[in-house]
Amino acid sequence: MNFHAPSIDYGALSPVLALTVGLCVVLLTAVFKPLRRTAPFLSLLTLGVTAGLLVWQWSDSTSLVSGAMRLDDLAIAISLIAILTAAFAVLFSIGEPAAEQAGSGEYHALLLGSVLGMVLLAQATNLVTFFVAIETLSIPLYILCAANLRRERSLESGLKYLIVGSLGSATLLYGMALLYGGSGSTAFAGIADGISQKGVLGDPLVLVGIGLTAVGLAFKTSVAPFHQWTPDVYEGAPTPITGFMAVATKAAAFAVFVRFFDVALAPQASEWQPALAVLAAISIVVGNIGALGQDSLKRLLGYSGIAQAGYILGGLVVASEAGVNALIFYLAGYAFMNLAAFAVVVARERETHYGDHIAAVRGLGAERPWLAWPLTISMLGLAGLPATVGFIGKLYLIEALIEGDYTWLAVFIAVGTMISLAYYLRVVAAMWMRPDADAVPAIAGASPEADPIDPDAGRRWYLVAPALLAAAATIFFGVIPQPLVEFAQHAGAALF
Amino acid sequence: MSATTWAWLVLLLPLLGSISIALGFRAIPARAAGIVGTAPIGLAFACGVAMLANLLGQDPDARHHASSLWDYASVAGLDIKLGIYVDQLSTFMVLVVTGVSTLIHLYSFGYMQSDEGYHRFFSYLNFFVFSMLLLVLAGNFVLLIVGWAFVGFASYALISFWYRRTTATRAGMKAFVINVVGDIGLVLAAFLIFRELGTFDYGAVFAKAPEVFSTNEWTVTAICLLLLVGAFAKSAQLPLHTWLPDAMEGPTPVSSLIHAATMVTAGVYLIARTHVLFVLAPTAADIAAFTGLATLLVAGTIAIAQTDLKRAIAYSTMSQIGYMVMGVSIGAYAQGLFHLMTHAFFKALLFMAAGSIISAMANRQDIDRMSGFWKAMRFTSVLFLIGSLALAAFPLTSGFFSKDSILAFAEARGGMYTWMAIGGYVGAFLTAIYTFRLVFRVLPGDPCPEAEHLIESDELYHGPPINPATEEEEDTEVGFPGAHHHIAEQSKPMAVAMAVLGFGALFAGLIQIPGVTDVLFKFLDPAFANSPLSEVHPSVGAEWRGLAIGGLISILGIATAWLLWVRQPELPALFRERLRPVYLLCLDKWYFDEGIDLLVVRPALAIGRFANRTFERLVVDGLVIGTEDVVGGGGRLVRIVQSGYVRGYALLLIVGFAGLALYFLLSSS
Amino acid sequence: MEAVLFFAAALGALGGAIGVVALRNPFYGVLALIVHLFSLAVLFLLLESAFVAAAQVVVYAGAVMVLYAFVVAYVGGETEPAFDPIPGQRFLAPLLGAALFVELSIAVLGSSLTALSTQGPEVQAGFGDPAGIGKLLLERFLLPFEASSILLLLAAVGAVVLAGRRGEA
Amino acid sequence: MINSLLWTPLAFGLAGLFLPRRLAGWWATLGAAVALAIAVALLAGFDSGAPGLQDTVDVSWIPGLGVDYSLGLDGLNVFLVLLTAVLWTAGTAFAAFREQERPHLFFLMMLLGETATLGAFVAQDLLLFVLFFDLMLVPFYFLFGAWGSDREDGPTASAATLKMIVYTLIGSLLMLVGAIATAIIAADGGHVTFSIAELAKHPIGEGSQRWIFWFFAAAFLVKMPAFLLHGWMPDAYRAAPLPVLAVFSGVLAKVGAYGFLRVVLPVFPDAAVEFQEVILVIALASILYGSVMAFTQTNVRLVAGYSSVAQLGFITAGIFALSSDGADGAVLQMVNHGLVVAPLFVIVAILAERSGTEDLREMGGMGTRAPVLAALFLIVTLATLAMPGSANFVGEFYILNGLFDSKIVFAIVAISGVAMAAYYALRLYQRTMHNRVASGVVSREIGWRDGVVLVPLVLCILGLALYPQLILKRTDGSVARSVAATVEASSGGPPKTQARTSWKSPLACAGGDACSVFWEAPPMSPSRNGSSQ
Amino acid sequence: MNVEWYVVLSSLLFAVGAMGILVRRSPIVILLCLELMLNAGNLALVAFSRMVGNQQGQVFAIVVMVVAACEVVVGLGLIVALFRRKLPLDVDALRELRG
Repeated sequence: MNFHAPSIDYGALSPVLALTVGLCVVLLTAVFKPLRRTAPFLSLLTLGVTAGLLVWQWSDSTSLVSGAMRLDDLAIAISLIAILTAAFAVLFSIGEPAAEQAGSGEYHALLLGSVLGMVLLAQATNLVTFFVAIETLSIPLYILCAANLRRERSLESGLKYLIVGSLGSATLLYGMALLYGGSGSTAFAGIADGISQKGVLGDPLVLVGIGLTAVGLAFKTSVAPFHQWTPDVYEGAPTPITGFMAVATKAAAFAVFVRFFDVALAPQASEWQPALAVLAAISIVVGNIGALGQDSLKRLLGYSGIAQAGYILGGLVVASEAGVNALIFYLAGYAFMNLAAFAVVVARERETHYGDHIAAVRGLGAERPWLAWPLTISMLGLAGLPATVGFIGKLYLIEALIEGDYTWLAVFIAVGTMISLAYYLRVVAAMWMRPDADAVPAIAGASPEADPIDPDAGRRWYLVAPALLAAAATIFFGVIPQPLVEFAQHAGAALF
Repeated sequence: MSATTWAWLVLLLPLLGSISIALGFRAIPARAAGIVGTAPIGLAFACGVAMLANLLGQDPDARHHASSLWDYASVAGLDIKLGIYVDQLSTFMVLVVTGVSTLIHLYSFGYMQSDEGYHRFFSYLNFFVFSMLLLVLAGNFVLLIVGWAFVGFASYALISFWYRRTTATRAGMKAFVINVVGDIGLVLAAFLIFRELGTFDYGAVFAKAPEVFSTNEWTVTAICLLLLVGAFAKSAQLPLHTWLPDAMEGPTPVSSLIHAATMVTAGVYLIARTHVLFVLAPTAADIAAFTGLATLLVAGTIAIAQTDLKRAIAYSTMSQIGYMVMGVSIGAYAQGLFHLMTHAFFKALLFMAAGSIISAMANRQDIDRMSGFWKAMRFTSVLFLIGSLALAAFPLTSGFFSKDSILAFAEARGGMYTWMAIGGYVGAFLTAIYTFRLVFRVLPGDPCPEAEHLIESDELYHGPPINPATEEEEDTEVGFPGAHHHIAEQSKPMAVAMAVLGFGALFAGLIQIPGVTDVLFKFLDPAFANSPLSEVHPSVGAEWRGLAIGGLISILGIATAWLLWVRQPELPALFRERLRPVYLLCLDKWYFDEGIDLLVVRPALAIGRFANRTFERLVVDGLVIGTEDVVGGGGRLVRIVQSGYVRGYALLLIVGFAGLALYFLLSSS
Repeated sequence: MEAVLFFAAALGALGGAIGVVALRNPFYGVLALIVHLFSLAVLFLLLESAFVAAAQVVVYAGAVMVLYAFVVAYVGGETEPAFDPIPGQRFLAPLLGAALFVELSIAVLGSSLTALSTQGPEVQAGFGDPAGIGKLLLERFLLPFEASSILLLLAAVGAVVLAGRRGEA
Repeated sequence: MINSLLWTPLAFGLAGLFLPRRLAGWWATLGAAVALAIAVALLAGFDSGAPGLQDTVDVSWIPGLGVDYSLGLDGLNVFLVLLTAVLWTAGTAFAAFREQERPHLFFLMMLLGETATLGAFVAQDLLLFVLFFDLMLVPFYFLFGAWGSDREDGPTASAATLKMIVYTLIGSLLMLVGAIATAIIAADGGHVTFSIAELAKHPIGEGSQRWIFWFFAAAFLVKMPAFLLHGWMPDAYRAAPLPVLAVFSGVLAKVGAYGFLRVVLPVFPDAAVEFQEVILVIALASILYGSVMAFTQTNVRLVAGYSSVAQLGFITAGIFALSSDGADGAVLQMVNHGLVVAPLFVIVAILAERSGTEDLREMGGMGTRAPVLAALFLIVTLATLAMPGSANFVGEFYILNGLFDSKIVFAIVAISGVAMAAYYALRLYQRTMHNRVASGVVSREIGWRDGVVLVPLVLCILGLALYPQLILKRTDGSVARSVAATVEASSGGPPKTQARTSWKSPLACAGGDACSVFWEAPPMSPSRNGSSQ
Repeated sequence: MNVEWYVVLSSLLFAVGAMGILVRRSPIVILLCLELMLNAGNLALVAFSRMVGNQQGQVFAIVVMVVAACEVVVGLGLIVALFRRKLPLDVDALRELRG
């Protein structure tokens, strides 16, 4: 029988290939004992190469492997964010007990696998690719969350993530099935045409399909009310992984969210816009009030992540180019701010007995200014105070929202930001100000689960340098945002 | 040099004196400070005279000049310049003020010598003179207000001069706040004037007013009433008078300069100054006149009952100012000012003498303790007597002519003003009684211990320093009265000052004997020529008739006083028994303090307490706490839902799923 | 004939599903699932997709279920207690399930897609047979296909990481 | 020039981090002084005649969002800039004379605060303004929280500060939304610009103005703070370190009032006219409530704090008289109030050192041995109560005169605040300096250190008292331009002038709807029109 | 038989699976229920593929099977790990993380 191999643009595919190769190489190090220690280095190398290839592909947009994927600036931008985050995660993982537990090679291989999933997801233009990619992204994360096998919390978070995550995927799948049925195609473009041509605009089948896919994606981006896994998993997972999830997963998921809704489902925009707007509002409220009074920093960041997801979703809701630009910009800024924070959390939970309890950063300003400043800047940035990228990001989102006639959502963002100050500044206060009355937890050192203490983790270059770098970026792009704005505009232009 | 230049000098000198003493309070030795304080005032008086001479050199109708240094605050149509206005009226006031002040400075030079706050005292005193001159020389309403308020502040500073006496500081506060109320009246008046006439400048205002306003229209009436608020507050007219008696907490020279001779007459000056407006608003003018009448009667009755020497004199001041206010309000401008001048003389003198006596009493002021000073302090007693005679309008003394000139004018206007004249005579009778009550209680009789001590050892009696008002122990360092006291007999400067004033009190009247001499009115009248009332002129005969009645009444009054307090001293007690309510009414000053306390102070404090205890807690904090609670409650809810049961999460996920699906089903066509 | 087969298979699938949900003992649950899977395979056949049906039987019934069986055997399939600690979950679950079913069915039945109420177009021979699917997998869907292989690799690694003995070291 | 003014403080602050601890304070003071010098130079070069902005800088900052980095001086802000520089110099010096823990951070935050505040004053791009407006809070959050004093009977410093930040940001975030909305509505699909001047040229539709106005008003009123929105003030004031409080209360409150003049009146004229009376009611409430609270407080700081509430009430009233004399007065009064409240807090600090307490009831007689301190305090007090002859009086006189012309009833109510001011200001002075010497109080003359800080400020007060025209002359033009829009907007409304005969005294009218006609300005005689040109 | 029969059946299966996740506490059974839901999805895909007459749906279904297998593998791995740590095989017992 006749078989035509599809034409493949290997240049455009090169990042994916590089990542895959790197993944396998790293995996091999697990086999040969002497190479154990090289895994982090090799991973960084892989990520570097991939990033390089992506930059090389910047600003040309090609459809790959007969429409399975499309490498455009949006994909590249998101992939770069994911890779940057992964690189930070690798650094954070040096000396991470979870990595020891799982075996450095496997650990990093899984990490790279997840990155691969993200890179694929960012480019996916086809339901099948979409589904595979999102699973490639998630399944390694399920494992990594549980990687610290000695700690029950780690396992618990893994299992919870797996169960709820698979439920999400199943929902997503069913939604895709309905859309496929409605449009008769699995390609995004095909779906768009199918919907608008077959006269099924506003057809219940299609709409419910949209609803289900929305649920699945909202779940991945931890938008309320599909957010509940977030705080638990964030708290239970090894901190480097939490940082990775908090930023990269969100970025990748939003990438496909945008692509799917603004391309494939564009014809139905008027129906799904209000629904998503409501979701955004809900998660702004839930995330912000949930974060109040949290003592675990990771949990706090988890809730704040929910709120931020709400803000970001706003950029999607308006379904305009400005919206997408704002979304990308915010994601980038969000990456910097969160990474700075997580670097500090990692350092402190390794050098104090308090784990990620807020008490771990008490008096940090005097004790470790080089950690205190990054955390401070990151908190102020997340709170959207001026001179940080967070402020510009909010400004960008609000501008997009108002242009898209979603002023009420803009007001929600403003209100949410006010509430968020209460918990972000609480962290700042803990670092710089006289300890107020919140209780100091019992020292966790005694329990057998406890990971070993590294008394000068706070001075390790691989934690301090990333923290400072991210903080610096937060300030820099807060003062000179134009480069990042252009970056975002390029990425956004790819869709419209 | 032109009149205005002299005027600027008049203004400048006291200011320089005040500042230089203030800055050099460490460098300048005590006596020098006295000199540095007194000299500028004397010079100012000299300049004043020069100013007068300059004016006299001009045609009577061209005797008014304006001059301004720089734009004080003039944008957006407001024309507020740093300008002065010189005419007969202001010149007259300048002369009275600087003249009396010079003497009182002289007096203080001796009187305050042993007080720790010597420098401060002279600095304040000079500042007061400057403010007063600013008030009378100001060329527009804003600057008038400035001078007005400065005077108020100076009076505050001097009342609470012994600032560690709680009584003194409280009295100061009272005076200041009431004066601020007056200021507000003026400010509002100024606003109204500006809105109607578009200027603050005297010249422009008085020129435009007759064109713009129709007689008795509400605006001009309102303006005048507001001006009256200011005038009454300063001049202690009902009901804004309550601060004046308390003001006696200040050192005696202060009482005699500020609270007798000069400041309190500012109201009179104001009415005279703005007579153009009052002519346009007769209603307001009559209200003013009646208030003056009421004040002079009420104050008179109160004065009879008081036992505190200075307070009694203070009430007499009120009532005398009542005469002046009445006078200038009914159009007897020159007459009113005439009385202002004579009153300045004899009342200042009276206070000085009283101060001398009080020193001898070691700061006690209760007349029940006093007697026999005629033997102890002859000089003081004589001048006290002179002052009292003038105050009681004893024939041929200055008060005799000035007071009666007002009443004669009132009679001449006829109508209800006749009744005012009658009221005036009644007041005169009271005046004579309470004045000589003081005389007969203090001077004759056998000496009280303090006086005794003075006679025997020719030394002043030194009791332990106490606050006469509260009888509480004090010490004598800064913030309290000094250790030694001084009396005219022992201090040349005091004696000189009193002698000069005594002369004035006796003979100042002679410049204006009806039908004989006409110095003052001839000078002043052109300034009021534009008032229709300047036509009114009591005939010489009528004036003499009035003088006769006045003299008779005065003598009658003195006789009555003699009967009550010398001849049959038991009678007053009898009256107190029989007419207890009336007596109490007078003793308790007609309950004005209590009334104000009830109507203003208590409500204000109550509101404050409410705002503080209730409103702030419930509403203001409530807003905050309420929001916090709502948000916090939401947070708790979220954390409860975050139960840790993964199946629970799945449940919520599916609920959301179902909800979303439902929405889309509903929105499907 | 086809209808009979459909209903039989449908009943089997449904019965299997309910069995999975209802049976207390995980082991029986696994068996119920196998029934369910086989009935699904039949349905796939009825839908002209032979290859999928085959894969269903081989992959699931063959591989996955065996894995289940092993694990259940390993951890011991004790029956779970009847008592439910989460208040309300018991009631809400069936209600929600019903709600989902109703909503989805409405979506399907209410749809204006005429094709739904047909048997589908006539398809040429070889529709859904291994050749066709394979061709599609290797051409159009090459990338997802490769990706899923990497996914399998990762899953395997994961299984090793999690279940491997290193965990206790 | 203006750039160097803006960034000098921050530059010094950062450089200061690398100096030894004991030098940090002096270095910071130097920085503030340099900024002051530049500000004076700017004022010297300021041409009061020229219309529009001067010393402008205008470069595109985020072209993607239409945000420009544009600064400029005009009559509205030139003196506020000077005020900021003066007060910061004084405050920094005062702090430098005293031992601070963690001095590097402290003075860095001080100077960052100055830069942010200056930025808010000179920004001519709406978004830049909002940015600096929010940025101002950050340094003060640290200064209040980390160097503030905890209270055993109340919230800790950090808690009080958190309250303040959240409270004050409520407004500013809404303002951010409002600002963006304004620009986008104005752009109407075209090129988005945030330039205030541009936005003022063609105001947006009344409907949008209505809600955006309140977003801005919220921000500004909270910042002042105005009545009912002052909930954050008592705790924060009691927590704050006094040198910081001096500049905070002296300058930051003014930014709110300034915002009304710079942004609200020109950009939302119709809304400003429509809500004039609402804002005036709030202003009156602030005056009365602030005064009443001020004379019932026993904590020295709060007396000053609530007095500021009242003062800011006056300023707001002046602005919303919507007449150029009212606004003139408002600007003048902003400077005056800054000049009196800052030394007031410095003095409070000195008194607290001498008495070991901040409770009025436990003070007294402190002037006995300190004539110089007493004199300085007295001058400040008199200025605070707007003694005629002080520039404060001129300010209030203009404000009330403007108000009197437009809304006579409001003016008459507002003026009662003057009397209360006299009471609480004098009360503060007497209770501390006069009366018997309280136990535990040492009456000591101030040293040259405090003198260096206080005397110049007092000299500024006296200087202005002699020649307020200095400010009025330079502000009048810009102020007139700023209120012009509202003036014409309101003249579009119901005619204000009835026939001169047709109406009676507002004093006579009983209130209620019968009065409504008198809320409009009574007529002016033609002679006024003639002369006011 | 019309396609909609199949789809309705699939939705029924989907609902049953979802309900199972909500009511069962043994992680193993929950995994089984996830399988049910995924298979429901598969059935829908295949049915639609039949309906629209292209085979993409079937390919999708096969990929889904792979994915499902992976999830099972990982899930079971987790279960084993839990079992090794002597933790109860009951999802309700795992609630250290909450709030």
